[in-house]
Parts: sequence; C-alpha cells; structure tokens
Amino acid sequence: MAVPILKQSNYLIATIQSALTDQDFVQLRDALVDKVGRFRSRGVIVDVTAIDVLDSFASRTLRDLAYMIRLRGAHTVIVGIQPDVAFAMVQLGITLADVSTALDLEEGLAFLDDVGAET
Amino acid sequence: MAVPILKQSNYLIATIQSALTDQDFVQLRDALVDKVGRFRSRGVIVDVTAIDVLDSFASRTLRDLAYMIRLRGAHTVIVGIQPDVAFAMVQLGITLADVSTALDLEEGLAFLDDVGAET
Amino acid sequence: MTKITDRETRQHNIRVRIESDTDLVSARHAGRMLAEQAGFTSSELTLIATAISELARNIIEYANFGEIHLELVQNGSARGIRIVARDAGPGIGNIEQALRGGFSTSGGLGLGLAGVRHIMDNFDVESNVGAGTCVTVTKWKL
Amino acid sequence: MTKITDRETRQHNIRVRIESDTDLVSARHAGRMLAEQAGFTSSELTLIATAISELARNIIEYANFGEIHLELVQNGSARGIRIVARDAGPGIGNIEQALRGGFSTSGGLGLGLAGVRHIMDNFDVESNVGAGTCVTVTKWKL
Ligand SMILES: Nc1ncnc2c1ncn2[C@@H]1O[C@H](COP(=O)(O)OP(=O)(O)O)[C@@H](O)[C@H]1O
Ligand SMILES: Nc1ncnc2c1ncn2[C@@H]1O[C@H](COP(=O)(O)OP(=O)(O)O)[C@@H](O)[C@H]1O
Repeated sequence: MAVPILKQSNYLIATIQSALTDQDFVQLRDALVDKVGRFRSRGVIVDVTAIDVLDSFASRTLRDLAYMIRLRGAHTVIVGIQPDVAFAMVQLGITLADVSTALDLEEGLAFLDDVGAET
Repeated sequence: MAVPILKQSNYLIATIQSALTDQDFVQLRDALVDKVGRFRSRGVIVDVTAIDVLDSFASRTLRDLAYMIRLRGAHTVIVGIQPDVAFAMVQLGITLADVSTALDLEEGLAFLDDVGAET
Repeated sequence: MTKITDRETRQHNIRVRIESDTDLVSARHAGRMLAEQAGFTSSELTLIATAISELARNIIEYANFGEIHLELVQNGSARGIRIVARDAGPGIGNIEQALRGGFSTSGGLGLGLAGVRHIMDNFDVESNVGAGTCVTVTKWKL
Repeated sequence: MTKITDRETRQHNIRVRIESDTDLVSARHAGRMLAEQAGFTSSELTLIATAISELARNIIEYANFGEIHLELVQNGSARGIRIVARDAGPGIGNIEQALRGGFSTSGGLGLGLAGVRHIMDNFDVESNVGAGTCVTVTKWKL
C-alpha cells in the first residue's frame, strides 16, 4: 500500500488512504526524506485523516520522519488526526509533543505558509 | 584536516570536505566563532554534505557552535545533512532541534537572507 | 483449550495468526468488527484496535510469531471483549520493569504494555523466560 | 582469544587499536568497509559507522585506550557484523543507569550507549569497576 505523494509548489503532500503496515510507514518516511531533497521542498504534509489507529510504532515513525526532514531543512506537519485516534494516542501516552500538527490539509498548508516554508 | 572557511559578503561558509576528527570539529567551532568577530559576519553556513557520520560528539559541537555564534550576534545554518546521516542521528536520539538547517548551500544562503542576516 | 468449529466461532471468537506486519492490520480489523457487535462506541473501538496493535507488534518483535485470540465475553449483564496475545518466544525476564512504561529492550518507546494496561480494564501477563508470553486483557462495555 | 594471521583476517575480521581521535575515524572506516562486504544497505552502513564512533569515543573518553574488534558473523543464513569495544579502564559503576540514556558522567549528551543499543540488534555490556568494559553489539542483515 504505497502512499501517494503529491508535489504542490514548495510542498509535498502525502495522503494516507487506508490502514498502513509498519513497513508502509517506514517506506513513507524514507520516500518523503528522499523527495524533500530531490524536489527541494520546504514543507511536508502527512494527512492521516483515513487512519483509524496510530499506535506507538506509527507515532514513532511519524516523529522520526518529522525529525529527519527537519535535519534536511524542511518543516513537517501531521494533519487529520481524528478525535478517537487522538484519544487513544493520549491514553497510550503518546503526545507527539515536538511534532507540528494541524486540523486538516487546509490548516496544514496555512501553517507551512506561516512558518515561512513557502518561499 | 583544517576546514576551509570562505568569506562571502556578510557570511562565512565552512565546507567540510572529508571525515573530521573530534579535534577538527572543535577547531572548526573555535575558528568560526573567532572569524565572526574579525569579519563582522552576520551569518555562518557549515556545509556537512561530505560527512558520512554525525555522532553525538559532532552534533554537540555543531550545536555549541550555533549557540556560541548566536551569542556573538550572528546566525548559523547547517546544510547538507544527508538522508542516511539524518536517519542515524534520529535513531541515536539527536534532533539538533534548536539549530537551523537547510537542504544545501543554496538554501542555506536563502535562509540567511530571509532571517535578515545579509544586511 | 476447547476446540471450536468455524461456524460457532464466527460471531464470538476470532483467532488471528500473527507472523507479519500485515497480520497486525488484520488482527486490528477483526477486533474492531467483533467489538462492534458488543456495542462499543467508536472511541472504545479505537482503543481496542490500538491495544491489539501493540500486543500483536510485541509478538512479531520479540517472538517472531504467535496468535491473537479475540473473544466476546459476558459477566452478568456486562458485555466485553477479551484479547489474548500468546507466543512461544523468549518471555519477559522482569515483568514489573516491562510494565513500568518507558522501558524497552528494543529501543521502542516502551509505551506498549504500560499503555495497553491503561487502555483496558483487566490486564494480566503470564510469562516464563524461554517458554513464551501470554497477555490477557479485557475491555468492558459500560 | 585465538590468534589469527593477517591474511585470514583480511575479509572477516579487523582489530583497530583506539588511543586517539584519528583511530576513531579509522575504526568507523574499517567497519563500513567490512559491513559493505556483508551487503548492508547504505543506510545500515551509516548506522554501523555511527555505533562504532560512539563506542570508540567512550573508550578514549573514559579509558584512554582500548580496542575495537570488528567481525563478520553468520547465524544460519543470516549475516551480520559484530563490534566488540574493549578497554581496561575504570569500568561502569551502574550499568542500568548508563544505559538509560540522557545519563552522563562527562557532560556528554549521554545518548551514546542508549543510542547504540537502539541502533543495533544485539547489545551486551560487561563491566567491572576498576577492571574495564566490554561492549558487544551485533547488527544483522535482514
Ligand atoms: N511478547 C513478548 N515477548 C517477550 N518480551 C516482551 C513481549 N512483549 C513485551 N516484551 C518486553 O517488554 C518490554 C516492554 O514492552 P512494550 O511496553 O510493549 O515496549 P516496547 O515494545 O516499545 O519496548 C519490551 O521491551 C520487551 O522487553
Ligand atoms: N568504556 C567505558 N568505560 C567507563 N565508563 C563508560 C564507558 N562507556 C560509557 N561509560 C559510562 O556510561 C555513561 C553513559 O555513556 P554514553 O551513553 O556513551 O554517554 P556519554 O559518553 O555522552 O556520557 C558515561 O557517562 C560513562 O559514565
């Protein structure tokens, strides 16, 4: 289940469309880190709206993804974490404290524009 | 293995060209902190493209370098962290969270211009 | 263990063999379906699916393979779902430490077991070093 | 320890004496070369080189000198690289604390040992106060 990655001006948008395996998450991370370099992207959005479980492995991989992309000079924002998923994450002890998040794609794009990633 | 430091208008550009010893990293830090004063530089770029390992010592020295230069009134941006290196750093627990990063030299220069270091 | 035929188990009872990360997705899905029958809210279904995910991953991570057994249970008028995660892997040397949270022998977040315990109502681990691990958890519908 | 002639060791076995920070660069390089033979990916090679760097630095930092022994290993069809970092330095008083991460007796980030454990597949520390430290780690090619 490869996640489609869309290039939109200076941003990359990865829209997860169904449940991912651990391996899928790792591939998504590596693909984004690679593409940020190839497309000289300044911002990355990972849309998890369709995801019904973000467990400790998925969360850690999203966090690593955000850190790695930061080290490559770009910003990452995770968008679309659903209320039930947010509840389960917090109950599990996962806060993604140092990863940027936004309500949805629109807010994610606004966030990236705000942090000056667009230019 | 001394790292060449180039002065380009208000910026200093240090391009690491091969693996550095710990001592080399410390010398680079001290040389940049010194030169920022002598050349009244407003921005510093450290290009680590050629580096294949950034372990905890190297990362800490880069972080200290950025802090020291900040205290001298200039900005630092680390450019060229390769995907494999970013991965290893994050797995090791190193995020360089409060150090500016950019994809490569060109993006690093753009970043410094953005933060108003050029004037 | 009582042997149960396929037909009888359809509604109350699902076994998922866990040996690859796709099984983990199947187990999550099966648990969600089963728990839906017990009338759990969408928020509880997510908790249950998340707990299954953590337990199934531990099986793959530490024991390579094993089984998740999902079962609807009843206690008086209370309905619930029981998840049994069983493997014949290395076992857990220090269960107290493993449950403490933030402890990991694999570089994980170490939130798994502690988190699952927090999410579920009943929690029990049996483990013998060299013989395997069996984690049994139950979530009751309030 | 078995004595091995130079020729035999060329492919499978490298010892690097660690006593200055240039040895650290050599050890990293040697590990990368050896691991390349086992078919590790470029990303894994970087992890291995990073682990060697951390272990070798601890030798210099805490014991002044010691040795890194790099070895290709095989387990059934699995190939891997084993790194043994050995010194006769002061030893580690509280190993659990040293492994916890974020703990340092030298003002370091304290990520070294915890990070190496996370990066590698097998991790073992033997240490006696006053007698020295031996860290053995293995990374398997999947
Ligand atoms: N099925 C299992 N078999 C053996 N050991 C296990 C098993 N499940 C958990 N453990 C042990 O318990 C520890 C804590 O597990 P957990 O809380 O899920 O965190 P993590 O998997 O992130 O380390 C693990 O690091 C491991 O040592
Ligand atoms: N070879 C060694 N000899 C003695 N003590 C060691 C050795 N390696 C590590 N230690 C101890 O373990 C602690 C943690 O090590 P590490 O995680 O590498 O972090 P750091 O070196 O940054 O402190 C060190 O502060 C030191 O007290």
